[in-house]
Amino acid sequence: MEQTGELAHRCLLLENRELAEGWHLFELQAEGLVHADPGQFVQLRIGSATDPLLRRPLSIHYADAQRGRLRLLFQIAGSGTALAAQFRAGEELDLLGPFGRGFPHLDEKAPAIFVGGGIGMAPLFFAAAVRRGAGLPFKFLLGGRADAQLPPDEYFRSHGIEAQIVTDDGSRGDRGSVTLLLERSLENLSPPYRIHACGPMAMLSRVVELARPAGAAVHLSLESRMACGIGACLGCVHPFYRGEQIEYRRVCLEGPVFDGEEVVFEK
Amino acid sequence: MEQTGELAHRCLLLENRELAEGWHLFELQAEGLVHADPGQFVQLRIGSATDPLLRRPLSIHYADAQRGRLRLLFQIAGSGTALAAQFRAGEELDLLGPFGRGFPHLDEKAPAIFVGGGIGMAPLFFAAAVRRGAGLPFKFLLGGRADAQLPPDEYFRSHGIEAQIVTDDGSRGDRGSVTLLLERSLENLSPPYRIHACGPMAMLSRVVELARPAGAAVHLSLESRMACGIGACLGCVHPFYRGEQIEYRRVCLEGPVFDGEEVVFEK
Amino acid sequence: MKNSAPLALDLAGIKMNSPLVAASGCYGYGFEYGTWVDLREWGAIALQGTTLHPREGNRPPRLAETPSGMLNAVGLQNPGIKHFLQEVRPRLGELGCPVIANIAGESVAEYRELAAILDGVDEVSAVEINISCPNVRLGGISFGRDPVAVGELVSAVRGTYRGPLIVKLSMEASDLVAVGRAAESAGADALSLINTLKGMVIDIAARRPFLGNLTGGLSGPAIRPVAVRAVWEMAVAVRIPLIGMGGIASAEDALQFILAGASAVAVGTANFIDPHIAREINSGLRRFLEQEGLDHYSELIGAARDCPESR
Amino acid sequence: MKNSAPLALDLAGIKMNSPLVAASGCYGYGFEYGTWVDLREWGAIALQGTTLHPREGNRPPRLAETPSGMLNAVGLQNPGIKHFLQEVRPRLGELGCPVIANIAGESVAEYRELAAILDGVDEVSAVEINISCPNVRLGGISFGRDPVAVGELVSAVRGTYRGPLIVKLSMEASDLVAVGRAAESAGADALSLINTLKGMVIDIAARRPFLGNLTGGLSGPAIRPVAVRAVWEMAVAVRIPLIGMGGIASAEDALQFILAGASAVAVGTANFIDPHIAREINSGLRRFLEQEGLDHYSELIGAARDCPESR
Ligand SMILES: Cc1cc2nc3c(=O)[nH]c(=O)nc-3n(C[C@H](O)[C@H](O)[C@H](O)COP(=O)(O)OP(=O)(O)OC[C@H]3O[C@@H](n4cnc5c(N)ncnc54)[C@H](O)[C@@H]3O)c2cc1C
Ligand SMILES: Cc1cc2nc3c(=O)[nH]c(=O)nc-3n(C[C@H](O)[C@H](O)[C@H](O)COP(=O)(O)OP(=O)(O)OC[C@H]3O[C@@H](n4cnc5c(N)ncnc54)[C@H](O)[C@@H]3O)c2cc1C
Ligand SMILES: Cc1cc2nc3c(=O)[nH]c(=O)nc-3n(C[C@H](O)[C@H](O)[C@H](O)COP(=O)(O)O)c2cc1C
Ligand SMILES: Cc1cc2nc3c(=O)[nH]c(=O)nc-3n(C[C@H](O)[C@H](O)[C@H](O)COP(=O)(O)O)c2cc1C
Ligand code: FES
Ligand code: FES
Repeated sequence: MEQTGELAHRCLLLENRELAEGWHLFELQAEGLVHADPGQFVQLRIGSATDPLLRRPLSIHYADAQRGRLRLLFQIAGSGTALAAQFRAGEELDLLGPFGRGFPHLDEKAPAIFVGGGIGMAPLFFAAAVRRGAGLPFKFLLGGRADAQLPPDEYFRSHGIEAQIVTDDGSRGDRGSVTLLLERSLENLSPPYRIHACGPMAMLSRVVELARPAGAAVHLSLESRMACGIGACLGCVHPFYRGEQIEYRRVCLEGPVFDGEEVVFEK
Repeated sequence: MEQTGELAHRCLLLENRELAEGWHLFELQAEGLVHADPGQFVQLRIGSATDPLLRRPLSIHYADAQRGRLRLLFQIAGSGTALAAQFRAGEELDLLGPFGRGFPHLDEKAPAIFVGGGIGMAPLFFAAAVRRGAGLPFKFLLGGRADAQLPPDEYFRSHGIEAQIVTDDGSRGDRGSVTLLLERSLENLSPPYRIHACGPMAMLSRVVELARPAGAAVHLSLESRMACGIGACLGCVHPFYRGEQIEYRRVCLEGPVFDGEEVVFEK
Repeated sequence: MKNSAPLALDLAGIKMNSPLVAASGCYGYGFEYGTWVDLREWGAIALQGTTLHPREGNRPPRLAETPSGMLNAVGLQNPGIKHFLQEVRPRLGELGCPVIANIAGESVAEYRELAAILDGVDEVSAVEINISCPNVRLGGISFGRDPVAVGELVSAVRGTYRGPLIVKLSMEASDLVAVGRAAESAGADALSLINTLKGMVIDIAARRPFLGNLTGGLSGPAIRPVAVRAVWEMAVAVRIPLIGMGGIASAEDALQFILAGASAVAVGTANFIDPHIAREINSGLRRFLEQEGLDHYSELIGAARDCPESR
Repeated sequence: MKNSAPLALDLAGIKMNSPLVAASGCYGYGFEYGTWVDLREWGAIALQGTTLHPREGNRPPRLAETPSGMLNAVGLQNPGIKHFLQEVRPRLGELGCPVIANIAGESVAEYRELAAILDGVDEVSAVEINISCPNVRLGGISFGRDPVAVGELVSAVRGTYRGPLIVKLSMEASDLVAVGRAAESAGADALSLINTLKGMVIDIAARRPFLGNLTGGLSGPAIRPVAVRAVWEMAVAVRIPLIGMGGIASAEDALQFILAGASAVAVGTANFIDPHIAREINSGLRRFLEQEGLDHYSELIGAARDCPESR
């Protein structure tokens, strides 16, 4: 989408639901944000005082343009998200966005494979829903710690997403990691296809390795500490290969979605 | 009361009612605090983050020892009280106390005159209710800006307090200041009696002046910025006459109620 | 300094519509925010720091949140002055408000060279020399600490740059007021203060400093009381105007600095929380002037010094 | 320093059950909080500052809240050493934990006299000399700034006081590390850091500084990153143990200072928010040791320095 129009949005919180253990789903009235692309994010303000000071970046989890509704899905990771989890329906939230560049090529015919690690599924869900809406083929692979720490199957199904799920303890789906699922999927699939992934760095690194022999394009949504979210503070950079060289790029502006082959993984 | 037992109290907020424009009445379940004396105060924590950092001192407005209930009444004065006004029934509030020394001689037979300026009535209400409960005589004089900026008459009556009220604009009672009411009351009364006052410094100063010719004892509840509330930081001091000398005393520990003759008023 | 508009000023030759400056390093080259907000609310924009050669900056993580503040350790990542002249300069006209170039060198010679290059650049209304960046190790010499060194540096730059010259001070100075006086004597037209305070956060789980650079610069509301005090002390020590900054996030905050003696104020970290902060502060300042029945904000500069105790 | 209990230590001769110290000026004489809380949670209590002669302190207001911090300008209000010996000393035994006397003088001679008096006082386990109070004008001499002056002061006190001698440093120092080294060379047994940062709040409605004393000392979580950095820098520069402080309000905060190199930590402002903070932090520290499978917290002192970048 074009970056025009309003940046600041005050959005009514319609519902705050605990979708899984420690995962909160916000349903917002947010006309100004519903035309965002999958993979873009917003910056949520937590409270009106100066602690916590910075906004928190959250991916757009789902947008219903017709009803002007936006969803955010987040996991309690620290003090900021713990405070956000206490927001109640009827409150107005203060959002900036949409920021960043989302997943590319979502309108392509070639199948898309979405690979999510835990809460990393948040932006992928939106991307999958868009492909589903356009009648384009995709797979949705998701790994989690345990059954209770993932949204119920019904949540995916009600959006026409058939999620293949594995858990560390085998309490839902097979026991194992989502990259095992990916390995299996790739065996049954021949190129061209595209992989879109979001999750912990170790998982993302493995996804890139698995895709390489097949020559599949991989796009990864990265996380980083952010201040401005807009490209101005140079705080959120991550290292990337540029030919032989390594350069820092801003996760907020050049990303958060990047070509997996260019991402530098080692510390 | 003796300062033993618990200092820290987590109290369920049963109700947050806007009793007058910008005045909030908290009804709390607070067994540990209901034996406090009128004039004592608590320190309320606002939020769990570090801004606002300090607690806010609030007088005990009313205690119902039988039902274990405590009331605080406060006016929105700045950012801390504005945030406190947003607390909702069902939340647990974090209080310390009770702190300080309250109004003396509340059990005496001689009539007591309570003189409140605006929100200064908060602790006086409790003192009056105690005398009322003991069947001891008192007058309750209150000045405010306008009708809407004072609790409704009914609020006083339901506690057996017949409040004489004046307002700056005459929208309730006569037009004028509460010290005018006091002047009139003193004309009709002969010593001994005791005056207990709380409100703006200019008003308190006038109360002391008016009482002096009559030789009436005056006790004033002072305000001050506080950090510890417990006597340890020496932050809340106010100057007092000690014979010819002036010395600083801690409002939180030696007060907040002081002999009016000893309070230094000039800047 | 006065002008018909209540917030307009001429700051050492920079014609500003408002005393608000976008603080260096917090506003990129202006374009990043310009996509979204009306930049004409700013009296001037201080661009991110520029060095002679490109710098890749410090390794991430570069940011850490702290109570009412944040640490940054960007390390002056920038494409260098050559790129600046070729790619940034031609677009500066779009911004619609005066531009202050912020420069940092690794030696007096580098500062001089940078200033000499900018002397010919019309798009730049003033040069701010950063003698204080706490996140870069400049071969051991820390210019900002010593009044004599600062005097020499400013003299050198003054010799090559004819426009308004602003010196941005470091709280690391052994004696802040002495450094400010030295800068003034050496020809500075204005002083900016304060830069970030050097700070650190330890990641207790990893048992190591959180930032890639180990230490970072503390900014935001947490440092405001220190910054107001610095402005207060400097205002009696020098005659050149001060640009006060450090934790400003509202008109009330800006007024604290102005009353303490700042002629202009800069906003850094607060942009990250509210990108429309300049508009907010300007209208808050105008409201305050109206309430107080004042024609121009300059009547407030240093007015807190009129209290009896401060004489 | 190690002991069978996981949090016990011998800090330069002070036998402490926990590395937690109640910071001077924030805990009165201990009795104020002692009415309410179990003081044995403290490793030691640093008493409020004592001077030779009684001091009435600064005029109010003495406190101002700032973002995640507070300013205080108490101005060393205290009844003087004579009263201390007569009224306070006999009661110190009640506290149930080691007591550190914090002293401030207006001259080297006054510091010496105070130290000499305390040399005979068994109830006091150590003396902490405050060379750094930002709220008192001591006849122009600011001891805390200059390493040479600090060296002389500490030598003088060392000559009269035989117990553990702690020097509390000021961030106003021209060069903090140099001051710490000077104190060590002159015979200090430990260093306390940091004291408050000098700050100011302007009351914009009154158009004057808010505090009666104009400026005050900034404490609380706002200054924590600055304090952690100061400990980090000092820990490599001296061999004597450090008592780290500045904004500590949780076990995690305390661990930051310990990992940076502090042997003990002090808690000031956080007591005002949570009077049971010592209990909270002690149990948080014990929990952390268990989680990490450590026997004694001293294994963590300075452990953040083991990361590759800091070598
Ligand atoms: C583009 C982007 C999109 C994201 N989308 C989602 C999402 O849809 N759902 C979700 O649950 N999480 C998402 N995150 C992560 C989320 O922003 C962090 O979990 C959150 O900021 C943590 O804040 P906290 O105060 O709870 O934790 P803290 O106590 O601050 O820290 C806990 C952890 O969160 C990380 N973190 C803290 N602050 C930031 C910050 N400003 N930016 C990035 N990481 C930070 C830290 O690395 C730390 O390990 C996204 C992050 C980015 C960059
Ligand atoms: C013993 C005592 C009992 C009190 N009882 C009541 C009461 O029952 N009802 C009521 O409405 N108010 C009461 N107050 C006043 C109340 O504490 C202040 O209005 C409140 O702290 C303001 O906080 P704020 O954040 O809203 O305002 P701020 O924005 O902090 O400041 C607004 C004004 O409040 C004053 N103030 C701010 N912080 C403090 C502080 N820590 N201590 C004292 N004053 C402060 C300032 O002087 C300022 O003028 C009492 C004060 C004291 C000392
Ligand atoms: C991310 C970031 C980067 C900065 N980079 C620079 C810089 O390049 N040059 C400079 O002079 N100051 C730099 N600063 C300091 C700011 O200009 C400002 O002095 C400081 O942040 C205090 O203001 P604030 O609290 O409003 O942010 C930077 C600050 C931040 C937060
Ligand atoms: C109200 C107050 C009074 C203080 N008085 C003293 C003092 O008398 N002597 C001293 O050495 N430090 C004094 N300090 C500084 C503290 O001991 C401590 O160094 C500082 O507050 C930082 O710690 P904190 O952030 O935990 O409060 C005082 C601090 C406060 C808040
Ligand atoms: S968060 Fe500021 S540049 Fe990305
Ligand atoms: S508030 Fe600390 S002594 Fe009164």
